[in-house]
Amino acid sequence: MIDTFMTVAYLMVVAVTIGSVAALLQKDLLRAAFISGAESIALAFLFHALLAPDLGLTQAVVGTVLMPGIIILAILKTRRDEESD
Amino acid sequence: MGSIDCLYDRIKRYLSGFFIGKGLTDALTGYSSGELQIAVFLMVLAALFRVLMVPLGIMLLLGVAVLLYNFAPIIRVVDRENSNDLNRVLFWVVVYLSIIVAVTLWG
Amino acid sequence: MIEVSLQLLTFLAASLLIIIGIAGMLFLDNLIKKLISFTLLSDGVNLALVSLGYVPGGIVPILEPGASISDFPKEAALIFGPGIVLTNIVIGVSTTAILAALIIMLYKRYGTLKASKVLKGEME
Amino acid sequence: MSETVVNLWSIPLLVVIPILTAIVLNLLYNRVRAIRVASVVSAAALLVVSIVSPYGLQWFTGQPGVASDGSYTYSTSIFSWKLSLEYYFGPLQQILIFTSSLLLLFVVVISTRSLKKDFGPYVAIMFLTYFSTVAVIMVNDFYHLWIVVEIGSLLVAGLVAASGAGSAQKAALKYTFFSALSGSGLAIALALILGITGYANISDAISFLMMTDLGNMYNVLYISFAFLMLSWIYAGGLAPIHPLKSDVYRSAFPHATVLLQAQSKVMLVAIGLVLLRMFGGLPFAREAMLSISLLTMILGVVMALIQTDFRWILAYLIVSHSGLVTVGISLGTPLGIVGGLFQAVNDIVYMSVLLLCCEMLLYFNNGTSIRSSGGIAKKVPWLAAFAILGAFAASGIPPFNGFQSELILIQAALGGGLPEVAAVILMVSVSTFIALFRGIYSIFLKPSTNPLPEGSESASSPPRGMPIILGILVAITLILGVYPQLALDFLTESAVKVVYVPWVP
Repeated sequence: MIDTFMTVAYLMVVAVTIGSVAALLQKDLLRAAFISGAESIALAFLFHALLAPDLGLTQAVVGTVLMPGIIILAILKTRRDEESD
Repeated sequence: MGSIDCLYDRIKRYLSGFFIGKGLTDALTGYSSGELQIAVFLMVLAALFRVLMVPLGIMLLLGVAVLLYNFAPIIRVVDRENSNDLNRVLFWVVVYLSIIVAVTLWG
Repeated sequence: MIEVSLQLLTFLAASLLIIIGIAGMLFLDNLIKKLISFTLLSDGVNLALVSLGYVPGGIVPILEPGASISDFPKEAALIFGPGIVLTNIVIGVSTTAILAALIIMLYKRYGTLKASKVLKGEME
Repeated sequence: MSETVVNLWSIPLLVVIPILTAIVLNLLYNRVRAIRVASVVSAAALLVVSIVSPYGLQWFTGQPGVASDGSYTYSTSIFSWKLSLEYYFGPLQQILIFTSSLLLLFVVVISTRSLKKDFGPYVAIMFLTYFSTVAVIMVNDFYHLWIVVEIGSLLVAGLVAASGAGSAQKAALKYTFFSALSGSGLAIALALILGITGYANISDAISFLMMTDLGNMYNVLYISFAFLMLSWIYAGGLAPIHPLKSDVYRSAFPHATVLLQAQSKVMLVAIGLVLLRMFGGLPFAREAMLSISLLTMILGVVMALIQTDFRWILAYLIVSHSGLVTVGISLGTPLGIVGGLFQAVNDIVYMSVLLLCCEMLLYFNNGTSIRSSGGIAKKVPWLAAFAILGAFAASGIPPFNGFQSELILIQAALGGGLPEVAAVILMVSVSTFIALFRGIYSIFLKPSTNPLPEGSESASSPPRGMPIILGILVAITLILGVYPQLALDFLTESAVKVVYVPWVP
């Protein structure tokens, strides 16, 4: 049981790293915001694995709802695609 | 003809090349005094190394004097490097931080 | 299979996040991308702080009824890091909000999100 | 066990009144008279509290004190002064808070007169900036230090962006991006110090460092020193950050810049003293601080020399004089620290005189550029007189206060065996004179070349009472110049404590 927990934790470490790179590589800013939100879920799980469940809850709420919400608001008020020139 | 006159002439000629026309008097005062200020400051900074070793201070002082004579109007460089471009500032901050960390860890 | 400790791994992930965040803030040209890089940077700092307080094989630092008080300081994870992280999350949200507001205002004024056009250094 | 822990009544007032006022002003959104009355009354109350308050401590949480052999104790004699989160109000705090309260009162009077609409939130941000100024000088724990520096930098961005120009918004965005970096660095430094020493309280951490041999952990201490130093540079606008900070100074309204420069100088003093108390014994720590200060002084004053706008000249001069403050602190001798603290007080006052004169130029002149103006001395003689007096004070000419503090700084540099530093200080004060009088001559004294059409600038009349405010500030510079002992009495004790008993707040 411990082993599955740790395996998931290792997977989450990989997910956080890949998610952060993937978010910055997107051309579509809205998708980048969503991916950064997904990366926050993995981060919240890592907090849980690192014996800080209260922070896991906070990060889950703030990182997946509030932060991407602010960023999406900014994208909707400006523009969605990245200018290329 | 002493070298001081030559340096001054060069600075003045170079600087007045930038300001032909209306702004000549105003800006030229500031630019030439800024240039002298930077030169003196670099020499003082070189002299400060006498705290570590006296010959090192003298050598650095002479070296700075020669360099200043060669690259006379350095005020343009200072002006350019002080621009408020975010990336340029970040670059200088990274340089600073690495110098501080390196010096304190090594010393 | 070589056993890699979770703490080391999360430290690695945190430093990767911090490096990716700083590199994104330095090299990406889009203001929104810079904003996302900032959130990644603050996530990385949070992860580093939380994993500082981790005790391998420890327990959650909550004293449950019936638990032994004498063993608690040895087993419980440290709470200094998480205490800071809670504040850092809040500060991160408020900074993000201010940055987003400024980006919206600058977009309305200049019509572009390119940092090389908006944040160009101006020479007098 | 009979010893009781007594909290000082005035510290909560100093912290809570600005926050409450800010909330109330936000709610009052656009009712001009109500905002005016509420803000002026509140600022006056803060001024009175800062004058009449006794000295003391305010604690938030308790923790066991650590004894010299590393064991914990709950004895009251230690418990009474070793508590984790605390604020301290002493002589140094009193004089700096008094100065900022005075400036807050003046700035509130001016801004409620000069702005026409939507200024409830704007004045609220001013009160919060004052709060960050007051709190950062009183804190004695790293946790509050970090929070206050973060809040302060966000407020700077808000205050600058409120002036509405495009360049101001750009400056605010750049500054906030950088605050993200340095705030993260400060959080890491805080975590490292907590990890090494186990204490958030600065006094506890210092006594732990003095009692314990860290061994290999010294490297970690150096890293945390570097990050704290980054936030010091950032909060005060020292050398590598000075382009961003001078951007901030020149694109805010000049009356807002009065508060901003007071805030950044107080932060320089507060974080600088913490650095000195905590890391002063490390090799190369003071040298690193000193080199950054020297670089800031020279770069600031050289950039000020080549500007052609009075606002830009002032912005770079503020940066350069921040370097004067930190030179004194980083010399590390009691005399040097006294000089640095005295310079901070003087600097806040005379730069306010110059900035308020700059604010008046926006009413009486067509902008603040050197080239497009002239002949103000004929139109508004009192303004020219105040500007010249302020410039005299800033460049260290005898009967004014700048002279006294620069004299102490030069003496301290000579006493510390560094005559080069004294030479640089002299160069800075002379160049300040040149830079200021380039501006003042062409704006005030030079005969007007292109006379403005009469009445074109009278769209908004200047706030009344401005000569009185400027008069009070100039009088302070004169009094401090003639009787420097008035301020030195407040500062000497703090400086001596920093050097000899650094663990005492």
